[in-house]
Amino acid sequence: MLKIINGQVYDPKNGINGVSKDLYIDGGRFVQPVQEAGETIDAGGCIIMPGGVDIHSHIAGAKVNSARIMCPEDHYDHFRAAADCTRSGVGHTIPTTFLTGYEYAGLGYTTVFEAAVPPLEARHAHEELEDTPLVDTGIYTLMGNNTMIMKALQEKDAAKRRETLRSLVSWLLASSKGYAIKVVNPGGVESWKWSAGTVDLDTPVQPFGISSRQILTALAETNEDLKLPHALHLHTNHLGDPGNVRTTLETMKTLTGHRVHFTHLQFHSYGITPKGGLKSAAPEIAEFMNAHPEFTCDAGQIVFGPVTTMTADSPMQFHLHETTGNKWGSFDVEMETGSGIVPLRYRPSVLFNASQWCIGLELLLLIKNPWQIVLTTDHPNAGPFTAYPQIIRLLMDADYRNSVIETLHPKVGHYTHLKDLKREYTLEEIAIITRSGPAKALGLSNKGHLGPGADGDLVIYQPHKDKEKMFASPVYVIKDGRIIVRDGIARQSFGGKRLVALPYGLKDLADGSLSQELAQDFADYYSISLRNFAVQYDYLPRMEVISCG
Amino acid sequence: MGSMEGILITVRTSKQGAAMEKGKFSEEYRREIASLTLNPDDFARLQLGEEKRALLKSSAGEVEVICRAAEGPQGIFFLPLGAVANELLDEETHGTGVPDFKGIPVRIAAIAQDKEENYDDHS
Amino acid sequence: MRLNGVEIENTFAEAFGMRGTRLTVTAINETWAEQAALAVTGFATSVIGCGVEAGIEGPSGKTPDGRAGMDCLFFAASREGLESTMLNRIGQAVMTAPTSACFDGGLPEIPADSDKISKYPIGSKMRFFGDGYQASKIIGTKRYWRIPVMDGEFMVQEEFTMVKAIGGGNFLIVADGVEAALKSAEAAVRKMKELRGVILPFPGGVVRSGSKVGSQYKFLTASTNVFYCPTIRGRVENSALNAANNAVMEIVIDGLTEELIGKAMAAGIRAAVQVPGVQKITAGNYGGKLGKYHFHLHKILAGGGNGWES
Amino acid sequence: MTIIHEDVVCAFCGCLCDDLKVEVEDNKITKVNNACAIGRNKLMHAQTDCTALKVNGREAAWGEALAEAAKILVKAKSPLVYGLSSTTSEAVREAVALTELIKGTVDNPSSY
Amino acid sequence: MRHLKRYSALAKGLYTPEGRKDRKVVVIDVRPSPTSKNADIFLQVTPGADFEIVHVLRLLIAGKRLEGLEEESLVGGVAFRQWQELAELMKACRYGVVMFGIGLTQSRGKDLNAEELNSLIIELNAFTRFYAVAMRGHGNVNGSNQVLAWQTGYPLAVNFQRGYPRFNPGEFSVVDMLRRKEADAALIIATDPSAHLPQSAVNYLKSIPTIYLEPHENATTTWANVVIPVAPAGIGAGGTFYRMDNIPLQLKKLVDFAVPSDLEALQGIKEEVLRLKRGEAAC
Amino acid sequence: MGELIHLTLKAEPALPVEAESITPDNLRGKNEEKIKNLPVWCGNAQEKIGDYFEVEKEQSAGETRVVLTGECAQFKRIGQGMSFGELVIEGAAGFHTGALMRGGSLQIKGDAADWLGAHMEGGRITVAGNAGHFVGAAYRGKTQGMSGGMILIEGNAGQMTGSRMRRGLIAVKGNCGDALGFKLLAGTIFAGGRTGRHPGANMLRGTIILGEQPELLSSFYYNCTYQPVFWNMLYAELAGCGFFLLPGGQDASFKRYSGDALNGGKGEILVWQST
Repeated sequence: MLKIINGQVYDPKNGINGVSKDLYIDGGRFVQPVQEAGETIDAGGCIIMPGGVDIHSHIAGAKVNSARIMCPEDHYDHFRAAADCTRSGVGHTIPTTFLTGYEYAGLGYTTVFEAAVPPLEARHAHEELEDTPLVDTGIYTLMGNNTMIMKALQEKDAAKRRETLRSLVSWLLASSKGYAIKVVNPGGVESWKWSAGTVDLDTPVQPFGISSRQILTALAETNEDLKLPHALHLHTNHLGDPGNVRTTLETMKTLTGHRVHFTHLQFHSYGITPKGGLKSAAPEIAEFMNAHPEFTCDAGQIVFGPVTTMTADSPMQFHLHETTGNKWGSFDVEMETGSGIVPLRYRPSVLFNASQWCIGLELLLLIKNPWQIVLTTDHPNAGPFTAYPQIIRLLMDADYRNSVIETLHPKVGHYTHLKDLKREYTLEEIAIITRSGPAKALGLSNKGHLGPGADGDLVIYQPHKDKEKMFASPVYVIKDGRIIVRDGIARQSFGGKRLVALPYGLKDLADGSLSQELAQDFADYYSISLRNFAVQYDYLPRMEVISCG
Repeated sequence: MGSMEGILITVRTSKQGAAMEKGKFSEEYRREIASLTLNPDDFARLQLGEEKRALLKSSAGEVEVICRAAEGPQGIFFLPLGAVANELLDEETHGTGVPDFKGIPVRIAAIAQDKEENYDDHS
Repeated sequence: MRLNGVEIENTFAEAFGMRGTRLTVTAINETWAEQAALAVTGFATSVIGCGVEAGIEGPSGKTPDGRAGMDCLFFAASREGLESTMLNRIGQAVMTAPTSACFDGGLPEIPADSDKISKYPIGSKMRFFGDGYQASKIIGTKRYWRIPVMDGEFMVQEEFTMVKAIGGGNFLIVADGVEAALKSAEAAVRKMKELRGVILPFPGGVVRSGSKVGSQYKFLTASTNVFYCPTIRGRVENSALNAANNAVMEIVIDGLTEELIGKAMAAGIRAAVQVPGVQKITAGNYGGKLGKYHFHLHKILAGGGNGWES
Repeated sequence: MTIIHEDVVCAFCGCLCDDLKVEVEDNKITKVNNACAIGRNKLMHAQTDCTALKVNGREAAWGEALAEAAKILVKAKSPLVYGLSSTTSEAVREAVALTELIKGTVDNPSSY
Repeated sequence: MRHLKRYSALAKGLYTPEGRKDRKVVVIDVRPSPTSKNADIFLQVTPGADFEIVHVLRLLIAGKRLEGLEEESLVGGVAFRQWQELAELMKACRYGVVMFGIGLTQSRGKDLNAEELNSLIIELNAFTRFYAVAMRGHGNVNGSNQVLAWQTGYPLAVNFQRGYPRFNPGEFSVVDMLRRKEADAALIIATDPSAHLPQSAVNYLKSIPTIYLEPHENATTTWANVVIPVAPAGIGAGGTFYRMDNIPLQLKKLVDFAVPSDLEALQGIKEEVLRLKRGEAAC
Repeated sequence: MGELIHLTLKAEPALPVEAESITPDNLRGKNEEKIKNLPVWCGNAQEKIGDYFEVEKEQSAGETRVVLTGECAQFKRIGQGMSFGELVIEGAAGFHTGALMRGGSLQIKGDAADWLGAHMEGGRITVAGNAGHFVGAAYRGKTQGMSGGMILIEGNAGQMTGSRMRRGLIAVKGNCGDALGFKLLAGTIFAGGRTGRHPGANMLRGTIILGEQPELLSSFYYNCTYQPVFWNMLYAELAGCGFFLLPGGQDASFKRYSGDALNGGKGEILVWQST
């Protein structure tokens, strides 16, 4: 029983906006006010928000770990020694698992989703998440270049096709213990494996001649058929290419009416100058988003400094390696997807990077409904998640934002619109884009709010004129009713829950299966036995299954 | 009694692996890790005795091996990695962590008959 | 005052601020070092027509590359002027000379922390001649550029040192005839050339066409110094000459510091007055309106035997 | 009683062939199918040649061994934890935690 | 040993239905082997020339001039012409994989040989898809690398003496630590040092207190100060192993052993260490 | 007014000691007691300088000068990051000595171990004996090693000498191991004696000067034999430091090779021609 009194509460989902309100947590959840005594925190003069929810981050699994191995130089100067209740760790853009947990918790985040996991490597991601303390976690399962999905799409009979996909996607999700369907550059990764160049929405992709548009529409439909809590989580084709706004808008039009989450939209909102350079297309994208409440997105905001880019989008990573000359790692996950890793540095003096930085903020400022956009840096692609407080300050303080624009490449104003935007976020809006909004987009009814029944996760901030300082160092972070951070120091360390979706139509996670034909394909073409494919329950000792339907 | 210089390469053999799993004190394993493979011409040149035993010497140490001929380049000898080969390895890793497991300069000499007898006495 | 019976007029030489720099030009032997030095300092008598005033100081004591070398000084009216002329001259006259290399000669005469000193780029601009094959090399704390040329590599220092220096120190020798005037000037030049840090930019160190500011022609800003031209003495009002004066020679001095110029002038005057037939030593000025630096002849000679020690 | 394990993962080498068939009779491995010679031997001989719990050369009890091990590790200024090439990642996780606790050095055979 | 059949040369794939027939197999080794006998091309090289060979291949792939090499010049004991042919083959293939063993990193050049190979692979990707796979010997040596990487940031040679992970192979790696006598106690798990390490390193180990977790009798169990018998992973204990291509698999317990797993033994030691440390703190 | 600080080793420790606290920067202005109490690490134990060294201090003319007497091969990281003054190790020195050094002078009278002057930025290190591997190199994963300063070694050096160096000078009178100047970015490396395999492999720019002809990779193209002017300067510069390079001095001729062709071919290897 924990009581938090006198705090100024921001709980947008429940319509509470800066009102003084006492909060009660019992058994790890918020409860109605009760009389009985317990530990009391006097949050007088402080601001209270629900625990943060990161809808898109790369923190665990094969590619993150490969990046850690590839880039020891990321770690040397960033370390934390072991303490009484915490393990040691290293890493700036790709911190070790324990450090990842402590740093998220230190910022007041209590829920984080690993955004790209191939089913075959899901066991690895879950193992790492077991070592990522203090945050509830889940994974998105990669399906946009899955050979079995493409094969299923060859079926001409629409009803049969739909049914096959339902069972295949259910099985992939249940096997990988995933939370959502993730699609990365649909068809493009497979195409790259064939050295066949980039794909547009209608490019037929080997070996089955299926197009990106077919994959997308089918998976969006399946997502709804399975009543999954989250939308289709989509990284569209042509990430990072000037002029990709054409593809992004076309994708949006194709998927109009479906629930879709467009991730790291900044990287997909690029116009092109006559000379092939980058210019902002954020206004067009924002306009479309504003007219389509069925869509959500996250920002993928650039942070200046070193980053480690990693994505299942292997062709894009190869391109990045070729343009930067930086080191490159690439992995081919049989039958399912690929991935690539390139460390790099965003510099304010580089026009391209400066424009990217502006475009992300433009999206955040031009998309009117904060429930439709989530604050992310696509960690660690556009920046480390530890930069969230800095971005919050950029959103809340237009003077500060303009002072940073002054330090960018002088021509950035020719290609972007940021300097004309006057909007400043309110605390309520920040609470929406960092917790309530993502929780809603994820369909997590127990997250992102402080109402009775919600998970007992909350953050207490000391108000500060400098919003970066305020959000970087909460006074208290409380998870499941336990004080995990006090004055910036982790006070205890324990494992969070693993959030898994149970697709509609399955009785339990072991219920799914492959059709006989696909099972034969699996036996023929996968290098492991079908029986060894599904992630065993041993890997999710604190699993919370979200039933759909 | 012949002798010659050559290059030693330590290897892992499937026979060694299979024998190892039967126990590292098994005769099969012990014999396998002391078995040196060399080119047939080199083998002939060494004029080995009946037991085909030879002394192999590197800068780090010396060991007795049992020679067998097999197709392969002249002047290069192959010995499974194990307690016998270890005696010939230098610990220097040149800062890499990896000692020179391969390409070790060695001298091999057939073992004289009387020494063989001594060996038998001891065993 | 009088020195060796020669009148030293109580007047002053009026000098101007200039930018000065020193090159050390080296080559495989003295001959080629000298050839390069002659070329790079060629046609550099007056900023008016040449953009720069230059002279060879003499063989370098110790060169950066240990080869034979010559030190040369250059003076120009402005920073930009010096920079562009040096780039041209080193490019056309040093780089082209067989086996040559070109180094910043340094300015040990000036305290290293003086605010009169600054750096200017040479190698970093000349390197492009290497067409992408150039390479730089840092030795000690200095960077050099190595440009491939047909006999090997031309090596040139990245940055050279320039100083706020002085140009236009001078004195005039008034004599009874050309022979005495020239002999006297030669004696002065010999003496002055022993000094480092100063140059006498005119032919053989001597100028016979002294000038004055202005002209009766609008398109000319300077013209012949009519007050010291003996052949028109009768026609010129306020001629500085008397009937016994039949020839005048001028010695112009550029130097790195005021002190060096003063020293050189004193040494020159003392040598000049030893020649029979010299009647008067005077100096050129514009009434003190144009130049910042005034070298009073009496003052610089008052220091006793060495001149500028007061 | 015979139990047949299907799709067993072979732990011998980095190939991790996962299609082995292993028959177990009364807690004894009696038959291995689909494995290579080494894999088969590893399984067939796994239950033989087992070592005994020993402290300084003499057989000892579990608690004594743990106490002695801990004493050695706590006393050491520079303990080395090494190996971990043929055990589970769960065990490796614990080994790293232990190394951190005793402030030692941890390495595996991939360093050589 | 089933690598060729299950994964590489012989395996039938979605795009290689004919298995071996759809593939070109090139073996580079210092002597003939069963694998080389079944290869399309076998290049028998001289030992220790790995770096130079890969460097030459890179030059050929990049289309650069090779100083001093003519068709019949030998590079690593093989005619330059054959390397030219191999380079063409690699560039022209649809999807290539280099599988390399520890022979590469245990020969002269060591890790630089692998770095050079990586460069070759990267450069080949400008023409086609190409990958490299390190052939890992021990069952879960990759898992050991993976766990160390996610917990400490580094895959091997990690030092915690200052309370946080530091990394430096050659300094904190086992052979070097033993050679320079920088360890004063050892805990060895699931590896037989007597079978792997230079004898002098083993001799030093014998001179310091050593704890050994191992299922079977071997040379090390004869001298270790504390020998804790454990159930062999994947037979007497379950858990996760990482395949050489990073695919994790769960191993099941097949039979009961009377002894604990490595995990349990380590937990036991850790508890005991914590108890001792708490005791120390209490004093 | 300067200081002269004597650290006299009491006994060679059995385990290595990390002593990055021993720099002129850190010892300056501290009394003997304070110096003795500065931390060092022996394995996992935090200890003090005074546990290993007698400390004596006197005032002197000139800059801060620290003199260590004794065989310090077991001491790692001495002089790490030092920025001024003089540090003299009368015997051998352990790993990472002078790593990240920014200025001043570090003299080692005995042998130096691996990673001498790694990531050094400025100053000068001299070694009277041999040096280990990775002199002036980059730590794993870092793309740039030494970025300034000078390392002069009278004896031999190990493998990867000057690898990934960005700027500066390393001169080794004796032999060097394999991969000398591997992936050299710029700067100058001199090796008077024999060198191991593939010197200059993957170098981008910079100069490697060798006293003996090595076997070069085929990505190094022979240009000409000549007398580079900069050699004279380098020779004079080092002679000024009391470090004399090849016999024949300034008049030496060199074979010039360009490479590595795989990385643009802007680097050079100069091989001394004795006649």
